[in-house]
Amino acid sequence: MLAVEGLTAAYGSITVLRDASLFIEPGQIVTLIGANGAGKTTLMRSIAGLHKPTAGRVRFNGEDITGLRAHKVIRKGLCLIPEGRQLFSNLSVMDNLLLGSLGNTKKQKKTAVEARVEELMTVFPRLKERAHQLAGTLSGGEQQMLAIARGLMANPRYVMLDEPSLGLAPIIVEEVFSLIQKLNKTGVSIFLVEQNAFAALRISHRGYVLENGRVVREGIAADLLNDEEIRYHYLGGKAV
Amino acid sequence: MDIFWQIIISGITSGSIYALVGLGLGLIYNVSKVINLAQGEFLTFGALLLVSMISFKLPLIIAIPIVLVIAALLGLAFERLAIRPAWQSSTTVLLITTLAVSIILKGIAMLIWGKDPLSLPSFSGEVPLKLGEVVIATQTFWVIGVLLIVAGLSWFFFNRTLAGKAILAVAENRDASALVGINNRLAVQVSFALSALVGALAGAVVTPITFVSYDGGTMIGLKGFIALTLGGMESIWGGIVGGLILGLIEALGAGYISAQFKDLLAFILLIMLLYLRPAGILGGALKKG
Amino acid sequence: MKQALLSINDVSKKFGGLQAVDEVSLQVQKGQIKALVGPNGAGKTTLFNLITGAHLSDQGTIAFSGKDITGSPPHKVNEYGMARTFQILRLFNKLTALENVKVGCHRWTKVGLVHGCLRTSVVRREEKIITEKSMECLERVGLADSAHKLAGNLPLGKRKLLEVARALASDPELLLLDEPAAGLNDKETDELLHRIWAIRDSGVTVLIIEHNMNLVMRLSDEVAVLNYGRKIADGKPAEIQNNPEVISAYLGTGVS
Amino acid sequence: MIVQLWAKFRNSLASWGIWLVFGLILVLPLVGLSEHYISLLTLSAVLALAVLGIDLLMGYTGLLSLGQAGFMAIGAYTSAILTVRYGVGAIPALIAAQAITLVTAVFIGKAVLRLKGYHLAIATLAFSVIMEQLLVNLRNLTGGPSGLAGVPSLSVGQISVTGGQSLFYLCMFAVMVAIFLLKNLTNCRVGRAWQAIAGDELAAATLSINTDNFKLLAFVISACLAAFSGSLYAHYMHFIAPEMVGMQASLNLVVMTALGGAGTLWGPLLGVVLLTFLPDFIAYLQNFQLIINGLVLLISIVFFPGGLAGLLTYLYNMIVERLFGRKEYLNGGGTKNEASSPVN
Repeated sequence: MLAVEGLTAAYGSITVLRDASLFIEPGQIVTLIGANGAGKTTLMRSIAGLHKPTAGRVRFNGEDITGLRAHKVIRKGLCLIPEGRQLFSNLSVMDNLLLGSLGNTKKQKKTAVEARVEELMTVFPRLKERAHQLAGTLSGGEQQMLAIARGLMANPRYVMLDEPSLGLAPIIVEEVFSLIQKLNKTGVSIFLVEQNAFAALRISHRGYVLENGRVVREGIAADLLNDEEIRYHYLGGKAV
Repeated sequence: MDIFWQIIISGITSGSIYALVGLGLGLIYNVSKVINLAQGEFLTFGALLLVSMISFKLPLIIAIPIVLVIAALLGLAFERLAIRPAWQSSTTVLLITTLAVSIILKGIAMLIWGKDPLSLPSFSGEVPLKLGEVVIATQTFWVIGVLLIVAGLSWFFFNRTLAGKAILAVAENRDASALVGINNRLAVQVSFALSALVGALAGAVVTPITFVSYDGGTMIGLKGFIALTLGGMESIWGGIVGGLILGLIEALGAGYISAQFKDLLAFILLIMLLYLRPAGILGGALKKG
Repeated sequence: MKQALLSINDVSKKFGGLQAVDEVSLQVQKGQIKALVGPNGAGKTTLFNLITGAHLSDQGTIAFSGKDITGSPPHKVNEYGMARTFQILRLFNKLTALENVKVGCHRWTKVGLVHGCLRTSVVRREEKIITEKSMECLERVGLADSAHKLAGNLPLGKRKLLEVARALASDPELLLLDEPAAGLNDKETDELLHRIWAIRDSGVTVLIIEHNMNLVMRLSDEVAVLNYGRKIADGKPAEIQNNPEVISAYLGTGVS
Repeated sequence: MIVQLWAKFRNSLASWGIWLVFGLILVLPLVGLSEHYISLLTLSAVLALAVLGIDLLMGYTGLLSLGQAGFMAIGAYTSAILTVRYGVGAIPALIAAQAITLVTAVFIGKAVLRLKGYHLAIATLAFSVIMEQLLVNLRNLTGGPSGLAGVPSLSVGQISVTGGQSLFYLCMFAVMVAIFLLKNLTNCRVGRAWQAIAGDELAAATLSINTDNFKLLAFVISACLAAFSGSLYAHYMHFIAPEMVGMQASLNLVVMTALGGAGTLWGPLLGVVLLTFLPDFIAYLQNFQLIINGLVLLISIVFFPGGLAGLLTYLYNMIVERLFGRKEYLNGGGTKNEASSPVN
């Protein structure tokens, strides 16, 4: 279980996350929605160890991982696939995947790493075709797939995805969402930040709404989905 | 024609030194975005340490590894004591931090080895090799050999080992590298240690050719910076390519135009290149790796 | 039909393989508040950058007050009468709030080197006017009491308003606001709404990028919607709200 | 009431303090300061002009130039060559030096100011090295590596400023005028434009500031100050050699500026004085001098990015806080170092 308790984070003197609490139970998909600048990315970065929170706790499987640096957080089995993919675009697809294996809990044998690459290549056949191309030459959709695959190389039990559908064509977005569901069925818990709120909530168990750095709503995804309030926030007025 | 080959050989020799300094600078720059103005001092220390080791009657085969180990430790200490405290600062502050370190290192060198220039006998005898009319000092082979070995090892490290690729990953995207489990701080430390080691190695092999004194590193460090800028700062290989080109141009300029103006030529070339192609020769075309 | 204040025709911009803005045409009429909305990555900020000269467009023309300004550098664009704010704030953090706004007065002030060095009466008079004008701009966004604080130390909400004040100081005819409400709470957002109305009422035309649809619907006279770099709708807020293409762009196509 | 009075006093202190210090320095020779220290103060004043130029670039406009001594060289050598070789008067020579610098700075500025950060630093440094090399190699004109000796004292018409106190007062006067002008300039539209460019170039441009022109203006003013400093330097030393105005000198000037605290006009002056006097005070530690210089620079730059000026401002604020039990900052709302931009 991943639990965030009263997390507060700031950049310089500017607080962007205030006393945020939420939890993700094993096997669930949980979506966090909210407007731009609400603090979603900061929340994820704080959990993943890229940003030091000023107050609050992050507990992962009972262990306090608050303020642990990112390269150690991934070794606990908690992986962030960041906004905008953040691939190593000057390295090959294969190298990106191999580097992903560094995040494993224990040092992997070469054969184990290769087996894992093979396994992921069957999930993402297009990456196999392009294994020796530079990551920067892939299309947007392929890059997103590679980012996810790179994260999965570490065999994480919990995966956080920050805006995985950003800038992708609708058909690819559907593919990404079905992939997330598949992944979840294999027992991986998912924490999702999405602009595409309704699509995200449709595949989620639970959801949270973040506003101005605070968690203002939480609940079963289906309830949020039918909530006039949420529609109101995203489309304005109640005319829809 | 003989003069031409003589010039080419001398150009490649000094170019190899610039290349080694440029490689070290480029490594640090790409991993930590710091331009290290103390890179030339690594070379000075390598040279002067070797002079001391030899004066203790240590054979080269033992002396050089000791020098390299000390240099690597020096690089680590540099990173820990000067760079890490200033980590969050602006480009200007970081640049001046390395400038301060270069002054301190010069001061230490002066204290230990004095102000007089020192030199060493050639590693394999003073009798030069003659190819027709072209005369080649044996130390030249050492210098070029070291560059070839270092370049080869670097190629292997960055293209064939996961550790090398991890360093390239840090150079490209620090957030992403941390997220896949790479310890960025360790990568920065490794880059400083390797860079100091390469610099010291360059110093060790060049000493028999030129005299080295406590403040001789500044100019060579600058030449390395020019080499890196010529080749392209964003590439690990920029320093090597730029260094060789710089050495050749200097030698050709000195041979065919005027020996007095060889430094001038290098710097004018730099300004012209920055004006025409700020990303350097390799810029964009061939990136990291 | 009267001539539009800002008229964009078939403008496109490609970054690498990504078509960020794709043949967008857009008109802003004098005196109106027009909103530009769309999901993240739809090309709204890129369009702003093309209008204000921060990027060069690959094709198309941009006209302001009937004058072709395609390809003008940013400082010219401001001189013509357009001022903007930024989504990721670009304040001068080491200057005070007042000094930030004073920089905004650059467009209509004249003092040069000689007068500046000697601090002649010309300078003193101009500085007095600048200070008054800047304080007035700070008051217009409600920041008068933060005038002497460093911009970098203000909380996010105030920093956003400070950028608006700084843009206003250049006396623009057209004000471009890039997500001014992002990160503001409901009360601040409501306040912002009234301030933007007041700015419009003072004769400034406003083009605004905003995610907060609630704000957009109340605020604007017209709304244009971008998706994947293309304009998919343009019209009155009520029409936009009921446009099926817009709804699907926003809520996402159903995936079950 | 007391607080208000204090605030008033403090504000006037901030604007008048620098003149107060100048006043104190000006009376020093009258109360019997030794020739030696007067001479060091004169040297500080000469170098201060060049350092003020760097401060304008580095502290106000955010441009890192490592080539300032190259312009000092133009000033020093134009003055020296014209007075020594052609018997031109010191003042016409100085004016000629300024003219040559103006033209050179415009050309160099147009070429290098397109560059940013490290590229600008190396390009300006290259300019400095090129100048040094030219001075070494154009022997017929410059006297080569051994330099030019016999530069006459500065003279205005029949009045000759032979050195000692008169030269001291002249140089101090020059610095005070420079400070006065720069203070005015940085406090009006022009100075704000520079600071805006340092803060955020794109934002500055979207506010009608023609960034290319303003950067060039700062560069040219800075170069002219350096050349002026160079001219005085040649007259002060009666001698000029390439390494006095070479690459190392360029670096030293930047070190002085950074150590003192770029972005305040008075900070860099502290840097100049400290680094001019330090070698004298610790002469018995001669062998350690480089190490001490380096350590002082390292510690001040790493721990006080505002340099000595930042440190003193911090101490001043702390004392005020202790004495009056309340927070009071010159700029309001916290120290400058806290400013950082939010990312989300």
